[in-house]
Amino acid sequence: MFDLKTLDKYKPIDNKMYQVMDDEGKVILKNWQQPMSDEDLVDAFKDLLFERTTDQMAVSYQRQGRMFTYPPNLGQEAIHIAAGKVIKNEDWFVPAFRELGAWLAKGVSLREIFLYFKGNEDGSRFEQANRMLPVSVPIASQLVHAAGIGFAMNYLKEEAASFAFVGDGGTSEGDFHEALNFAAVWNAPVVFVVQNNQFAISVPLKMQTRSINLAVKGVAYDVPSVVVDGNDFFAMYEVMAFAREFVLKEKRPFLIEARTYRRGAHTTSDDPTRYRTSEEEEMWAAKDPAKRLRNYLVEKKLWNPESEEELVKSFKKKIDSEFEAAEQHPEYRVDDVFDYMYEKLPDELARQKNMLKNYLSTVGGDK
Amino acid sequence: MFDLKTLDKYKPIDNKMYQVMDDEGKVILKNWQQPMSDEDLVDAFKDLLFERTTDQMAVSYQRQGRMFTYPPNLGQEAIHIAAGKVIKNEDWFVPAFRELGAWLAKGVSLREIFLYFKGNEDGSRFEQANRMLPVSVPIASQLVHAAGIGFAMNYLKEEAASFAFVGDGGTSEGDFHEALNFAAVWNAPVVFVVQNNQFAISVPLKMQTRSINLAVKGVAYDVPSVVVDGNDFFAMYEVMAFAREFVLKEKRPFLIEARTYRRGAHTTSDDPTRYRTSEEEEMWAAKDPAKRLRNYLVEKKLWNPESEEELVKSFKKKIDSEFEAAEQHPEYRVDDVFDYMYEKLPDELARQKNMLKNYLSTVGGDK
Amino acid sequence: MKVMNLVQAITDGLDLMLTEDKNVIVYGEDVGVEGGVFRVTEGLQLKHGADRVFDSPLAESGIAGTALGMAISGLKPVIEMQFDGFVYPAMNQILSHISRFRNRTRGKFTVPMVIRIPYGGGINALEHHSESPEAYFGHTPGLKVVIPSTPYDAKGMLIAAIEDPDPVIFLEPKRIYRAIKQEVPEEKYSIPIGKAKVLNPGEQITVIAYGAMIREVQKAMVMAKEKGYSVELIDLRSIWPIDRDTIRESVRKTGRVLVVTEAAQSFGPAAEIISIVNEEAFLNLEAPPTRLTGFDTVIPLPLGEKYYMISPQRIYGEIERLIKY
Amino acid sequence: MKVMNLVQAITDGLDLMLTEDKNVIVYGEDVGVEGGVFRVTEGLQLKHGADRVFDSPLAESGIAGTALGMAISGLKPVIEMQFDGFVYPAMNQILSHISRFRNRTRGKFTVPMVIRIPYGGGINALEHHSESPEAYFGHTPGLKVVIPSTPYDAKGMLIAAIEDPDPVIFLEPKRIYRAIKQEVPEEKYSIPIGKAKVLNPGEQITVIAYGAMIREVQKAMVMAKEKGYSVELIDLRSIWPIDRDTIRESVRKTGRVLVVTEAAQSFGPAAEIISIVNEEAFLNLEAPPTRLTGFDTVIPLPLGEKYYMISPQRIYGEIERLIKY
Ligand SMILES: Cc1ncc(C[n+]2csc(CCOP(=O)(O)OP(=O)(O)O)c2C)c(N)n1
Ligand SMILES: Cc1ncc(C[n+]2csc(CCOP(=O)(O)OP(=O)(O)O)c2C)c(N)n1
Ligand SMILES: [Mg+2]
Ligand SMILES: [Mg+2]
Repeated sequence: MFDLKTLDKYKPIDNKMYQVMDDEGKVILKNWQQPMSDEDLVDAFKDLLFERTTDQMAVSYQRQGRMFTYPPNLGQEAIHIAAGKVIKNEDWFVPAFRELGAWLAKGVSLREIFLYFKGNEDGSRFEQANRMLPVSVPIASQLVHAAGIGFAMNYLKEEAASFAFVGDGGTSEGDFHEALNFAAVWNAPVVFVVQNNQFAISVPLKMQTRSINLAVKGVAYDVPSVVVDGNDFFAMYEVMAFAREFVLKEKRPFLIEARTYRRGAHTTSDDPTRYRTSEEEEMWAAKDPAKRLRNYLVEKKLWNPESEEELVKSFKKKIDSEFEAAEQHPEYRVDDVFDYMYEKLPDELARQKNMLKNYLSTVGGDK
Repeated sequence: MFDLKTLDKYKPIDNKMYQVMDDEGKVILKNWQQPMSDEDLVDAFKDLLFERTTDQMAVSYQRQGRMFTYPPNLGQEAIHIAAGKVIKNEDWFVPAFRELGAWLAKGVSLREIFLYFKGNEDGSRFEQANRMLPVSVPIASQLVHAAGIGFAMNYLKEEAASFAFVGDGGTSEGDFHEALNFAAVWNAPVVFVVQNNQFAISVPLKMQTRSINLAVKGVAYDVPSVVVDGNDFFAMYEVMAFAREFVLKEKRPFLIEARTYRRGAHTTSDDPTRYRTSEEEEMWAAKDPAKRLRNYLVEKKLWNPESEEELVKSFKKKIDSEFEAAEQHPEYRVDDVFDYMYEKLPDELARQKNMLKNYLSTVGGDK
Repeated sequence: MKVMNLVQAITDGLDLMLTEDKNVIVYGEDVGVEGGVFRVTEGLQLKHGADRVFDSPLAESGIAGTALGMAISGLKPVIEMQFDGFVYPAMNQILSHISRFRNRTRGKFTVPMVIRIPYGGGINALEHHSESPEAYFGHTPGLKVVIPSTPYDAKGMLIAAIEDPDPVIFLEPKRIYRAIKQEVPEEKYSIPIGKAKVLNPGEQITVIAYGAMIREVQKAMVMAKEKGYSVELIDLRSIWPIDRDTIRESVRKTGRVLVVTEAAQSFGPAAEIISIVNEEAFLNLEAPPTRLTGFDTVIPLPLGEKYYMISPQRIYGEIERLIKY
Repeated sequence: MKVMNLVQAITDGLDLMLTEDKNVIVYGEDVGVEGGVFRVTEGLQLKHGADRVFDSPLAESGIAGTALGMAISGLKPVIEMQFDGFVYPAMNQILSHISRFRNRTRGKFTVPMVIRIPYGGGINALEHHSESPEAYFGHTPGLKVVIPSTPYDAKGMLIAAIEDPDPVIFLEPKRIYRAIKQEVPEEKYSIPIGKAKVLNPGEQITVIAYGAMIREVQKAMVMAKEKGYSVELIDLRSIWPIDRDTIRESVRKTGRVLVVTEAAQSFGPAAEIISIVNEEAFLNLEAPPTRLTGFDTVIPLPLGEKYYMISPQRIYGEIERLIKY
């Protein structure tokens, strides 16, 4: 299990990376013990498959023109599932936009996710998800929110951690710096997770920063940190669990660099062949997180790969029905444009809304 | 002399500080050699006295109501004089606002400085100073300019360094982060100097950041860095000289934390007794940079302290006459409000200016 | 009742809300021990504790963004931007998040917070210390933007702002921070956001202003009165929402309108008011709705500021010109 | 002449200036290998080298601020903000420095740089990808702000912007990036900044618009023409400086004016145009100068965008109403 001693052994400044399994799913640590029951583990793998299936379906809905832009998660799922298993109901989740599996674990419904990417704010309501923030489009800007939430949890004497996500590109923004600094100075229990998937759209990490890795940036704020193999479910899970306990006990933030690779496109409007080689893609495909966890499970006789197809099929059915539910969502109304801007609709907005409604009634409801 | 080996010995991550003399001006390094001729050294000390005298006079002009706000430099002069001795005519100087001695070395006239703090933009023209940027009021925002200048120097194949200054408080701003990162990624020859004077107005360093020191923040960008005793002229001079060569030769930035203390008020509108103790002030008075350098010189028989009073008197005369020159500066004209906004006065501004001029002529030139 | 200036009235309002509601939090640069560079938070840390009134690191985006995080977690942060010109690093947080979180989440997360900003020129300050950024905020959907011009209003509007369930930009006209004294009730009261105030009823012309310009207009009105002109003065008080009703009623009566604002002219606050006048009272207009504003220039340093700031005499000149139009 | 769309015309202008002036530098997020998310810089890195056309770290304040550093050192940076909503982190650099460095240093340092920003709604995008921030910039002294609406203008205005000795915000109406094709000269030409263009002379009403709204107005004008109305259409092209002369001349002739902008209404760009109409043509007005604008709301996500965007039919409705007024 990852503990304070391990933390001390894997210093980012020495450019070490915490890893439990090799690329084939074989455990490489001595005296390592599986950190969860076999049952929970199988469960986690199913979640991973579910995320991956959802992702594929989403991409294809988008191709069919039934959804707008969508940012695929392929290759980064171990991070999400690990986070999902660790984050508790009372914890806060401060997403960027590429953490699908973790959202689902936090209670976001598929219907809402689809609705959001179809272009309806109702999909950001996250009705059943406690303390789950909406997608943050302006890169890294959400991180300071997490620092503020951390302050509030201390102030309100609540025992709840915040998990704030950002990409490798996001570490370049000033808000990354301000967030880690505020969180550190304010003793905020925040786990910052950098999903280092090697690219910010087309920009490779080496054009983003010169630092030896991203976790080492914690030194600037006295925020303890570690680099983890983000495609290694066990490594991710252990570090996430450690980090949650650490921030709550020590009352200070923690920074995780989860090293991974975005195997798909940046979004459905992106074409990665413009900026990366198939050799690189293949190299990372060999490290695929699903493959590694599956191998481990099969080796331990916990999983029958032949059952997978059937399972995925049943997932697809469920996903399809959620997508249809999103398509059946009530039509966007004029009121939806105006009514959520303030608690009480100000006169000026009421006036503007009436003007629009009057106009629409003259032309028969449509523009 | 500070060199690559010394750099390796004084690692910010080990919280070491480079220092040549003790608080009494006694050299504490073995085999140390004075880095400049006796003559140049005496010259430097005179410059330091000149800065200090100017500063005192400025504060008293302000008290007399002949100038608006002014930010005193007392206690930080060794940094400025050291920088002034190192920075070459072709180098760029990117100031914050508390580097008086270095400005003077760069060729800024006293008259301009007074004019600026009297409230006239003509005082930011810095007519005789090559590559000297104006005061930057928005904290830390100037640092990114330095990164851009560094890029340009590389692009234009010019052998010129940039020296960019910021305070301890300024390291909290996002622009500090972005500047160091851009400079590092772009191999920009920039020397970033943090004057850590322990306070940002009333806010002590420990409320600003949790990091063990400020130089260590370089790790986040792979920017080499060092903590220097900012009240130790020799240490400052050696590191500044080293840094200039380093950035030009290695084509990458360097970060200096100059540890010092603002002995005076933040500005003339500030009252430091509200937020700090006289014990602390006395502790730092004992480390005063002028005292230390003076002791060294006296010990080496290079300086007769009795001559100082006379010298300072002559400085005061010169400063007074520069101040009077500033007071004699031509009156602010309506055109000065409008004519520098764009290269060619746009019609819209010409219209606004005419309206004002017409109005003023109806009321006899005054408002 | 106690005689207070604007600074004291705001301190009093903060004190009252800190006392009443344990979830109110006050922070920013130098607001703790120092009590703020304008002493608005003086004494509050001592009284309410350093966990509730404190200094933050020097980073405005962080200050604003953390406040959003607190607000959605149940606190009511009241943050200070030290000067008008230093809110700009926080623009992304304000424009992209603070103003939008409610709408984005369909009301699930709300952002009850106040951003206090001392603003405006006329105080012989360095660059970036004399800005009038109200139009930037007024143009940003999801914010409320208010500006008091008297101690009484300052306290009542601050209390309303802190109690508002949505984010409020609270601009404090620093030029008159200590210039006006007034009796201010010691108890709690609040002034509804979005309502202008007719400071002086009149018949011949409507002058619309707010903040520090009110005092300048009032000086001009003394001159106008001497000439026998009847001027109606509206203190807008709220930039957004803007009080169309009061504007309409007044201009329909007077037929003439002068808008006085310190902010730069182009795309500035006065333009909005003039558009509203056109929309609400076009047929009543007897002279072109007119604006007297700052220029499209940087506000000059102190020695040039006299050319930029709008004098009572200039205001008076426009009043007379319009009445005679 | 070559037939080009707006994207191609801008690429062509960049290519031409990169070829002509070695001090022109193009950078931003994904503008290098990728050629920009809208492909505006496609092929430029290959042709001009990665030292001149390249990707920067993901940090807009850094992008804008470093460009200032380059500009005062003798280069001419043309930077890209990937989308309208992502310029906000750069606001401090733009408002506090880029717009002011010349004035602050009394002309010693000048800032010849261009900030390109794809802007506006109607493209079914996520939040923050459909903003119309022109009023923020128009209200900021020291900037020039331009918006082309045709490929021909885009190339000529971009060249003028790059050659301008002062900073220019170059807003690109992304909704019509590929919608309009036009013959564009292959050689160099430039279109003076600050001049509006009468796209269609008319007698009964002046419609003022710019960017993507031009096309919508033109559709409305087809309907108007069918009804026999004579509409004059002005493409403003430059937000600041604004072309008072063209506005004055037109409205004095027609006596009626409709301003159509996509940006939020309050304190928005239309208000400024209406104020100018009041100042320049009050006595000629036969109907209230009217604005048709976005609402004071966040621009809705794609499924709600239809309610926000201004349709030709709505424009036509206002044209008719005003003519009949
Ligand atoms: C402030 C801001 N600038 C630019 C963008 C456009 N953009 C969207 S995603 C992205 C790249 C993000 O890279 P990274 O942080 O590594 O996350 P990843 O997409 O790889 O998960 C960019 C530049 C944005 N959303 N926000
Ligand atoms: C962006 C910004 N925020 C706030 C201020 C107000 N302010 C002026 S100086 C200062 C403190 C600066 O502290 P530090 O960087 O340590 O420099 P020092 O004054 O100690 O030299 C503050 C907060 C400012 N000028 N700019
Ligand atoms: Mg990435
Ligand atoms: Mg300091």
